[in-house]
Amino acid sequence: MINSRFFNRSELIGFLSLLLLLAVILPFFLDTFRLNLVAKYLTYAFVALGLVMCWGYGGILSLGQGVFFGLGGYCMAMFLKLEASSVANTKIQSTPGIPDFMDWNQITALPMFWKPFHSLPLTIIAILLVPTLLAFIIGAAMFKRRVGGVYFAIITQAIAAIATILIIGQQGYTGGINGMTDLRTLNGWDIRTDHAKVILYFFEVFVLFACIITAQFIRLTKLGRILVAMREQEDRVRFSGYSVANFKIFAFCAAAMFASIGGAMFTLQIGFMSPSFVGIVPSIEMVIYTAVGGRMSIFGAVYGTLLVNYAKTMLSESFPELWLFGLGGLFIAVVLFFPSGLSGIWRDHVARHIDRLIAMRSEKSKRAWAIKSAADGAPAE
Amino acid sequence: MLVGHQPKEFLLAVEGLTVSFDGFKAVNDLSFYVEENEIRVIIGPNGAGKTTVLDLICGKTKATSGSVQFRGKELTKLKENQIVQAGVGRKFQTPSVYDDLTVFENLEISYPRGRSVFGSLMFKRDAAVRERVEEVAEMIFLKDRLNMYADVLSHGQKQWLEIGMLLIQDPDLLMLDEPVAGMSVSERGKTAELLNTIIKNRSVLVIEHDMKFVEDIAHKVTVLHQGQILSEGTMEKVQNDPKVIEVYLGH
Amino acid sequence: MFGDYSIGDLGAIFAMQGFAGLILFSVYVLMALGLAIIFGQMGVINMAHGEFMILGAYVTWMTSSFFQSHLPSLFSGYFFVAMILAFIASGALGMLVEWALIRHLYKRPLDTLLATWGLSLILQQAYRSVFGAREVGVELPQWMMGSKQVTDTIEVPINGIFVMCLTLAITVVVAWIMYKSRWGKQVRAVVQNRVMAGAVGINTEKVDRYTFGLGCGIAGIAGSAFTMIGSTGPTSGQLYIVDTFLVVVFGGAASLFGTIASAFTISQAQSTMEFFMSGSMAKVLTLLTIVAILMIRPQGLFALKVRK
Amino acid sequence: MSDEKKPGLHSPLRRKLLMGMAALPAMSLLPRTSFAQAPATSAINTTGLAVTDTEVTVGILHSVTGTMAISETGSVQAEKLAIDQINAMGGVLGRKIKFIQEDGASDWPTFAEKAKKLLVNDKVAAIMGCWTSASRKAVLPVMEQYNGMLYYPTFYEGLEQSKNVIYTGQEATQQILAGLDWVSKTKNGKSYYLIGSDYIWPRTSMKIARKHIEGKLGGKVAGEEYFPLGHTQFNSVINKIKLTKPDVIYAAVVGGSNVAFYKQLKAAGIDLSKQTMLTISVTEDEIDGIGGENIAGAYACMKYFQSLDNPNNKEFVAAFKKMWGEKTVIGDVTQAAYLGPWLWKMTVEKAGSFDIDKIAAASAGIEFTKAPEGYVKIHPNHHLWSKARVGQAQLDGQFKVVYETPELIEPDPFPKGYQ
Repeated sequence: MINSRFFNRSELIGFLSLLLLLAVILPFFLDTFRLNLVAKYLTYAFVALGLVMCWGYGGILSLGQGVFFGLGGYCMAMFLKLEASSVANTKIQSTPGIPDFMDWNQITALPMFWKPFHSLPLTIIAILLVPTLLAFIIGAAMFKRRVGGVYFAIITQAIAAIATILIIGQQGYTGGINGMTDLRTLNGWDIRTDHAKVILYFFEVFVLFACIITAQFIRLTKLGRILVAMREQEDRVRFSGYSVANFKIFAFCAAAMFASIGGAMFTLQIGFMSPSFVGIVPSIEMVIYTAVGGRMSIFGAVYGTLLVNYAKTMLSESFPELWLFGLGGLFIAVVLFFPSGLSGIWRDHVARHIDRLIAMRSEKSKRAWAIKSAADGAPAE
Repeated sequence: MLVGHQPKEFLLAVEGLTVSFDGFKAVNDLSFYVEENEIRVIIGPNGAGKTTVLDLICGKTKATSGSVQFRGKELTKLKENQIVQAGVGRKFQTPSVYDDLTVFENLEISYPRGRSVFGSLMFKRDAAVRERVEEVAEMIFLKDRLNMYADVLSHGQKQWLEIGMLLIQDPDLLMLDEPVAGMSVSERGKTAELLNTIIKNRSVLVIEHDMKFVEDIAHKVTVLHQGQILSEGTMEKVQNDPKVIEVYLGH
Repeated sequence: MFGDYSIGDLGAIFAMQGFAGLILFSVYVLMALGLAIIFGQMGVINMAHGEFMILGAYVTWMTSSFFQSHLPSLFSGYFFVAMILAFIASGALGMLVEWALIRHLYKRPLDTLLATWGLSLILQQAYRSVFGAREVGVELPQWMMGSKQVTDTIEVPINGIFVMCLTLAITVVVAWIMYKSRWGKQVRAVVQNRVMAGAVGINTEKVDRYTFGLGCGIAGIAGSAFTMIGSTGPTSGQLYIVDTFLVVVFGGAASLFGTIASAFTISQAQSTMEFFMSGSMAKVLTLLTIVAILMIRPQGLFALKVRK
Repeated sequence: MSDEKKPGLHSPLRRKLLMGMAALPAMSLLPRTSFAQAPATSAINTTGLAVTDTEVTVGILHSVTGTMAISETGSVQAEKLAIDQINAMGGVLGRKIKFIQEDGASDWPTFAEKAKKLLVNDKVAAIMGCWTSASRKAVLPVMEQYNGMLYYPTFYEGLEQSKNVIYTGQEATQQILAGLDWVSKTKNGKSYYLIGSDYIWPRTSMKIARKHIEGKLGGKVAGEEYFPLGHTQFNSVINKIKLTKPDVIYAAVVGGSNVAFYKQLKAAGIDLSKQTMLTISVTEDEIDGIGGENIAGAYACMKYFQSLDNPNNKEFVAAFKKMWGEKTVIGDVTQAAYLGPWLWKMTVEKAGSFDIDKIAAASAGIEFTKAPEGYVKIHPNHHLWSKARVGQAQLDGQFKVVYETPELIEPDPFPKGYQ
């Protein structure tokens, strides 16, 4: 029976090996510096996960995920910045107690929209809701009018451009191009120490798996199947009595929320946030992580993100000039030769061999393996 | 669903329907009426506006003027999904099924429950759903293929699957756009048989070119030409109408 | 705001602002024409369009250096040679790219976006490796510099007039090619029904390749013209890509007239707003307005209403 | 060919030539330590930095890719030149300098990440690097947390001071005030039009400039405009300039926008030999892209120009061109980057240790008499005492120095009355 279980075999392998990799192998073998790098990569995995939902399943390519990533990151950063800008820490300013960049821009009182970020619960709510709300507004405006495909991609790209110019231009409120730097403590707990980094890493892995499971849950409900159906035959779904726009809005909002969580994690891990994550370039890079992993695969997205970023770090350490050639080539190769990304390679090459292997072994010792391979739920066909 | 329903004179009343694309009137001041449990076939040469009429009824195309009344509801003011929920089902000319889903899932999506975003999140595949899906699968000759992905089906099977997807919606008005086009002779026979079983208790609006097939099923035939009605009536009447012979059947 | 100026000054403001808007308009049209052909007619999203422009700019720079050192006597006319070379270079690269990359992706427009983005990264790094990371300056011949005094207060820059004339000429040629020539008819036939066009004997592959080449070639000319007003560096192309796409989409993708009209609207709006607020805010407001209008009217300003 | 790839120094002949040249200024400086027995590593490196008996590792951290590569190339070249020259005369405390170069990729977190890698994994003794304020702001917490030492070359907006950073460029007041005083006096500047790119450095600079113009000089600001980075259409602001007819255009437009800005000014008929233009963001590097003919006549206020007429600079320019090619030009920041390795070397030798804390403490008062800009001294606030100079751009892309402050200007990153 199809879909009778939460994970099929391939997904189970993907899930367990990812869990093993992130929760055991990497923390065990990497020093704190490298582990922190992995933590940074994983923040992008949240975005990639969201893109699987809205691009892979829903067929909606957003080139503005950086906006949501940035919003989440900025919300977190505002909280941390306020905590770092205590009156005691900012004695030398003309107005102590406000963030340094405000002081430099002759702002003498904390702006209204900053005030809620004194409170951690409100900040968390903002991280979850603000980007989702924005996505809802954009999505409602666009999908209700059947803007889709290429047009949606270009418009989201324009939104990313607008967001960047706004953040850079309004530096009294946002820190401008420098972003919000020098974030120190979370409710008094120093997030810069190696010890904290490790704890934050595990926290992030935990949240990531929570998101993966949520995404998998959504995928397995009828809603997940409707998304797939919509991508293939939008009109058929519409004339089966569904409001296609609402489902697209849902997928886009979910993607925005995942991206925002990733952004907040990024701020915690790296200790600052800047407009360079909001613009067009990072947004498109996040799409390529998803494409490399396989736009249809939840686990593929995470593996793809890790792989591309690892390659980026490695290449740019040893051959900085070559990095752009490598990344550009990767875009082209994925699109031309591996449209299903890593997960496609896994499915077409690796998984097939495993299936054959299992089949062969069960041929040989039919009785011994019969029970086990039935439990494995060998291919649905 | 229809049992016990107060019968009305007309199920569908199309009046003065007009749509123009940049000045070209694809459908021009069209009026016709469909009764309960009637099978109506629309025929006409290419470009007569047949598919556009279906598009207008189901909301895919917005009318420039005119009205479409379905059980007293004005359809031109509703959204597509609301029109479906009012009881109008539409099958497209080319088979539109979801290749990446199984036959079961294809049918299940059309099951009329959990159609909102959160409804579909909470949707449970309970016994009622299974039963109904299997029942319909039996009718459309796909019972043994429930777990196959739709992309491996033959063209005819896909047509049946789409008909099945409409069936499971249980619409009061079923609109079919060339249901037997591209089918083999044996498939046509089976399709006619299928249509004859599913038209019980509902009205059907069919576009078809295959005159043999039309003769088999039609209660009444409407002939469209250049967006207007050329002739209407029983097959016999239409076939003998000199206007019709001239523009359509004659060549 | 106006209190400080006399009536005469105000007249001059509006005249000169209008002219500034016209220059911006020409720039947008030059950028967008090539893209309107590639995106509007072929449905290919060419994110490397800016890099094709920059190739034209580099070709212009090389031509000017060549004339300076080898043919100084002919320097005043080098720009025309440079534009032709820029067209050929960008067009040839475009055809190569079409052959190697784009033709495999006609059925997947969103994937052309990703692939051409990859291409743009490669081209940027190639420019950096070949020409260096620093920006290069193109020296203009004497006759193109300076401005023409119209009245006491109104002056118009000569290179601005030149860009406008060039835009006009290219637009006329492109319109002729697309709407009057036999080849243009073939292009439109292929766009509307590829299979049918093939069946009636049009070599669709060739049409695709030349159409893409033409679009890229025009980008090359645009890049060449840009050396007069902007800078040429490996990443300069990226600055233009969003604006260019918005111009094309705002105009209604398939319509050349729409592209021109939208370039006019956007440029006038932006240059007028720039006068009353900071450049950053003017840009934000312009983009926001375009996005808002596109949300209300997604098909763009001038799209035909057709049965889909 | 990218500039960094030139293997110039690996030819033995060139190396000898360079050694000879570099030795000239250096001989007089530190004759003893260079040739004396090198002190034991354990004594001069108590915190586990990458110092061996023969080598010491430093980091070079600039953007080699991305939009900032344009600007940062010169700094990388200058730092490599300085390191080569120092090695040619015996290194630091008898140890040759080895460098690890990392690419910040014009991306601020990458800067932070690479800085951390250099400090934590490579244990470098110092980092020469960063260019934009944003990259420095990203790197600063890392430097402070892991106790590193950064030599930062760019003129910047001030409002910062750190134990772990030596600022070899000018803070805002050093660059702005003297230039404004000069232009107000010699050009009788009463009204000013301020134009900048839209980010923190131009905005902070303009804020200081406005206070100085309105408060100290009794002038007025005719207009203040900011444009997004990379903006290329300046016709509107040029029209406004034409209408308001300011005495002085004061510009802090950065990067590629400069090219468009000056070309369009010229095309609009604003003759910079008649209209006074004072910029704080155009060096010889930028003129390379703008073209001398488009900017000739404009004034720039910097601390260094390639054309400075002093023996230190002549040697420096010759060595630089020898290493990186005849055609390369040297701007203000490139020179400031060149100071970094030298200042570090002298500080280490004064402290007699590579330990960061000792270097930080020993920095104040370090003098570099052979600086191409003349003479610099490290202030206790870790900025440099330096002169301000005004140069006028010439057709050939060089500046003619027209004014130089008589005294060194004290660095004041938190200027009272200007905040």
